[in-house]
Amino acid sequence: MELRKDYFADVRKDGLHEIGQPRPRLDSPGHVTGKTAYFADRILPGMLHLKMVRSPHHHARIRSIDTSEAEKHPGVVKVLTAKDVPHNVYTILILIQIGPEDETVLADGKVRWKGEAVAAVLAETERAAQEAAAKVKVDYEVLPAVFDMEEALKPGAPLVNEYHGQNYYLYDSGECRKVRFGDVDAGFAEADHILEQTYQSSPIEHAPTETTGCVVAPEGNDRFTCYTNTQAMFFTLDNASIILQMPGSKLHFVGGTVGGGFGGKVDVIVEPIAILAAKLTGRPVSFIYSREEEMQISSPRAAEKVVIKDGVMKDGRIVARKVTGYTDAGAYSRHSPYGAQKGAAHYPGPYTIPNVWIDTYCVYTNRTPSSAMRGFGVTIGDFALEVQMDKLARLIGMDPLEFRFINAYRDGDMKAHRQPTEGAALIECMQEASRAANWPVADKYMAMSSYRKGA
Amino acid sequence: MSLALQTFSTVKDANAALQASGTRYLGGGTLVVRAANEGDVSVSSLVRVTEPSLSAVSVSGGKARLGASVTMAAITRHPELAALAPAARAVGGPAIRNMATVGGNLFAPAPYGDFAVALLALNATVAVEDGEMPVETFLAGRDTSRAVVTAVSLSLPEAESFRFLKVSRVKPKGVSVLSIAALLQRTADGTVTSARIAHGCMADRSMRAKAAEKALLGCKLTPEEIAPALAVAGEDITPITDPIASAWYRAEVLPVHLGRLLLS
Amino acid sequence: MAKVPVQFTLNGSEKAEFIESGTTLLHALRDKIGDTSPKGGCHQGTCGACSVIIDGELRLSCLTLAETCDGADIRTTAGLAEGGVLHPLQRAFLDAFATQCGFCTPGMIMAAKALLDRTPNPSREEVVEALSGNICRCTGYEPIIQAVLTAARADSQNAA
Amino acid sequence: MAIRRGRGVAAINYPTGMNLGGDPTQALVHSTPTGNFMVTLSSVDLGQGMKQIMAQICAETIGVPTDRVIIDTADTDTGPHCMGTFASRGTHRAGNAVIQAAKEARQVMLEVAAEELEVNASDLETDGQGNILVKGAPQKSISIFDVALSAHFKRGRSISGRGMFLIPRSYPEKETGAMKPSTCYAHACTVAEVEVDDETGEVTVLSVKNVFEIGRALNPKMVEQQLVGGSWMGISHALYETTEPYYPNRDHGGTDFNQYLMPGPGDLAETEIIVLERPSADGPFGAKGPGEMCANPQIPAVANAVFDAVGVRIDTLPITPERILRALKAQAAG
Repeated sequence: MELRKDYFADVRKDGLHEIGQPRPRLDSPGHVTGKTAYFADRILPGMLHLKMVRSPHHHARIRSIDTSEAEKHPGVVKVLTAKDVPHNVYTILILIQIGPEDETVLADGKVRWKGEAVAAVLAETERAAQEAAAKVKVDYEVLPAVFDMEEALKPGAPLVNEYHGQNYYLYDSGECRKVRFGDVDAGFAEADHILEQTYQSSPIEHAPTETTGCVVAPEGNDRFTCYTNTQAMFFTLDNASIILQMPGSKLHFVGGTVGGGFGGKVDVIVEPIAILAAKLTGRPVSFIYSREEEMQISSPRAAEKVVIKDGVMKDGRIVARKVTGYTDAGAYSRHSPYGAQKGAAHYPGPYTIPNVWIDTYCVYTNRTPSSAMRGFGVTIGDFALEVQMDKLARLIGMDPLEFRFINAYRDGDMKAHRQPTEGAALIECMQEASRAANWPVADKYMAMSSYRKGA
Repeated sequence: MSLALQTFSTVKDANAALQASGTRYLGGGTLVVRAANEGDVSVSSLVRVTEPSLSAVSVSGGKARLGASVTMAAITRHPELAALAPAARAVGGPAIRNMATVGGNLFAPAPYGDFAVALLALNATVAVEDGEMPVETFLAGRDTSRAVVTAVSLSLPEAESFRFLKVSRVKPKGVSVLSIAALLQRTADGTVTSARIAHGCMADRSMRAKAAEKALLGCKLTPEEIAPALAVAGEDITPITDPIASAWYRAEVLPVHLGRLLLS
Repeated sequence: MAKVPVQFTLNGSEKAEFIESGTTLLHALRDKIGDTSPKGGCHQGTCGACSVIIDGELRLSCLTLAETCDGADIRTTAGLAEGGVLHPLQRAFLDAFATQCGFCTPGMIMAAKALLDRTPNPSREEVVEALSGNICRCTGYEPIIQAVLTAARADSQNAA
Repeated sequence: MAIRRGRGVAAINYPTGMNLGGDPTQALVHSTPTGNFMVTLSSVDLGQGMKQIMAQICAETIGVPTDRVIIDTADTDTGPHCMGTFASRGTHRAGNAVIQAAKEARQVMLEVAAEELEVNASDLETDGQGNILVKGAPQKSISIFDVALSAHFKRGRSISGRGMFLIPRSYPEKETGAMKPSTCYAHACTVAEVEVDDETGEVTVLSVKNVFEIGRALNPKMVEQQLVGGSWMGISHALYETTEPYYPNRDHGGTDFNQYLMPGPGDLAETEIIVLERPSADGPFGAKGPGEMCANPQIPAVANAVFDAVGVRIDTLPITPERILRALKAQAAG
């Protein structure tokens, strides 16, 4: 790595004692000796193992659940279903007033995606829990399912989630989050060229080497200690408190040492049910996702579809940009309404464009609920924007890097969401990339600066 | 019921125990222990055999006998099995190769089973307690096979007559997009006089490319002369579709990779 | 459930346990013996976090039944430092900033040790091959490869 | 057969912290009797090195070496609230909270030292080695060790501080979308060079040259770790990763690391990392959040490089050999 201190030298301060120093990591000695304690290294005497019975169907009504055979299975201590969960219908962003509650801890009357949790089996060994899980009898009436966002938004599509009432998240601004800046139609009318393109992605997995999980111990004083790899301690504790209808003072969460997160461990999925199980059995409980669960059950990054329509002048200026973004939330909200909204705030990218129109939708389908992942709301948008930039440059016969300089935002430029740009550094990054990659651009671009006098 | 391991000193006793329902043979563990870990509760009992012959390698007169418990790593390290080393090295990473066995690979479903692709091209023989059969016959019937495989025997190829290729997305250890093994006898001027070619991932288990084998006879290994063989390389294939690649992709690139292997 | 006795040497000390038949070595080490340095990242044999060295060979403890290790010599990352002094591989991982979340690290170090035990001066390709069964999601592998190459060089200098 | 080479560029920015703010983090700092400093948090270290960075931030602010700082996180019985580790917020939000708490503790420490040295607290400075000196008269000094002992056992002062950092929540205006999503943005530009096999669609990423502007590299080696790993993940995202390879069809989702594809140690691109620092106005020592954005620019850069190499656009992620081969066949068919 090369630290280029010559850029922004006027605003950088050196001479600090600890900041800017390559100090060794205080946690690494534990890592290399195998002594670092992750949640699953808390192996407690008498610990029960929790295995989920999961829906084999994408969308189905549950006519009945029969747990009697499973409960009789040797080694089984308890089988939990929806009726055991005090506040079974929840949504995690309710803590920041983003509703409605739309997801069940354990399915109640219906499943909306293949893999949804239906019943939780608690047994002395993992093997006994697996065997008993196979004996839980669920009578399903399979319902039509929808997997494609465009299909889901069509009239007459199967309704994925009754708590929403339609297959998209209803923002205060309506069916999508909107940004309106300038006059996009006038911009298109004025443009020398118009290019409309569609970009898509499929879901991807965080794939941390440590799977999601927790170990819960009843403490005997009516409190429960939850050793967890959540990325958000109180967010998880407070949601667990709501789901369990248990004062937060009864809950003690211990974590902070996580085997990789990447956004995959901010959903409150394993902790509430494991605490409930510990409460109802009086025993320590371990609920750790299998690798298969981590890959296919834990929330992925959402699939997205992004339609970009640009108006560009022959001289390289983008004069209008219209973006319609679709985020495939799967069957439940989790963090997706937030992510789609973050996309609206991010477009039209780090470029100054006078006329902008943005709509971002959060769409429900019968898929694994998606949620946060590294770059949430932005990563796929950046893929779409930057491929579009390449296409626009080639369309007008301009070097792709020079084309970006022409449109790059600088200090003081007004963004589409009506905040003036501060602290811009895109131009300097491109100048350095030009040098490092031996990709020359005209001198006038190398002489540019993100600074503007008076800004 | 929990999982239980039974250890026997003879194949005969193990075969008897394997008749019980829910019982599976434990080789290197890479298939069956994984299945148990993943919640396959149909397996309740594992059987293993400690008979030393199962782990023995013998080479004489150009023939090799590989005990069924011989690992991929043992093959890669054996000085007289150099011809088989590329195929053995194609299996898993180092830890898996220290565990995965010759016998187990015969049961590995596509996209696994790269070593079996080599064995098929080499026309190996599979031994069980009461007899031997060609690997092709064994593979066809493996789903109902309940007898312990004891060994695999084969004629070791001349180095220049045997070629093996595994194509994977992830390097150096990814699982197969496809694998190809080819045993070609050629005259001094390079004309192919016999050809045995096996594919992996072109069905649920490794299979012969009989049309391509036939089309290669009498050819020299030039782009022009192998073209007819490449054109029929995909005959009778039903490639698997999995997260690595679709059947369409596998079928499309099979002749490309076969061509590269033949011209290499 | 039937319990069976199993005895082996773990990092040089004798261990004897009664375990349930069919228990993996990973569970035996972690749950019974208390060596939690091998990690359960997949229990499928696809991540390498549980790698240990058994009788000199790198193996996956998640796919190895403990009963099959009777009499074996088992080595884990927990036993690598001697007398509080880090093994050259551990030192190199620290110095190269080759750990982030650390979950893959014990398995990586075992895979690297298995390589260096047989090939004290490996090429980069040999290091890449040796680590190929171990997944790291944080580092992009390069710092780990560099750490192993550095450890090999340090070791050969010490030997010289 | 032809191996065709191409290169592509992408430039991006990325917001630091939760979109629209409203995401608080607290920190508490106190001294032990011998002048070691305990930082109490509920923030989570995912492996990115949050604990180490908070230690360095506290050490710099108090004026002690980093090894005099202890991090106690994340225990909800002791640590005050943190919204969580996500949205590139850890360093920025928790770092600011730690600075605030450490400043308050430092002020008490200087007041006690002033009493011991019989000077004004405003005339004191720290040397970063564990000593407090009188400005302009460095021979007149006291160790932080002695100051802490004095505070505890003589003067009855708690050398401690509280920190809370909150960007007030912004609510988007319904019709125009006027809002304040973030207070500081990191930047990046990546040039990727690839080879594409035009008979199989296989892509090899030869090199990526990444320039990242991250405000301030608080620990350059740790920044490098994260940027190198992120660059790898970006390439992985571009070419390999999917839980649903045939999306929107739900079949054939991978369930293990053999089926869920990521570049192996034999697939690594030559990776160059260049860091620029334009300190942000509200970042701890100017730092922005580099954790997420470092994995973004490689994706479009690789996509553009593939086009440059073989002239087909793959606008659907991941850019698999199959998608490229299908596009090449369509191109050949005219």
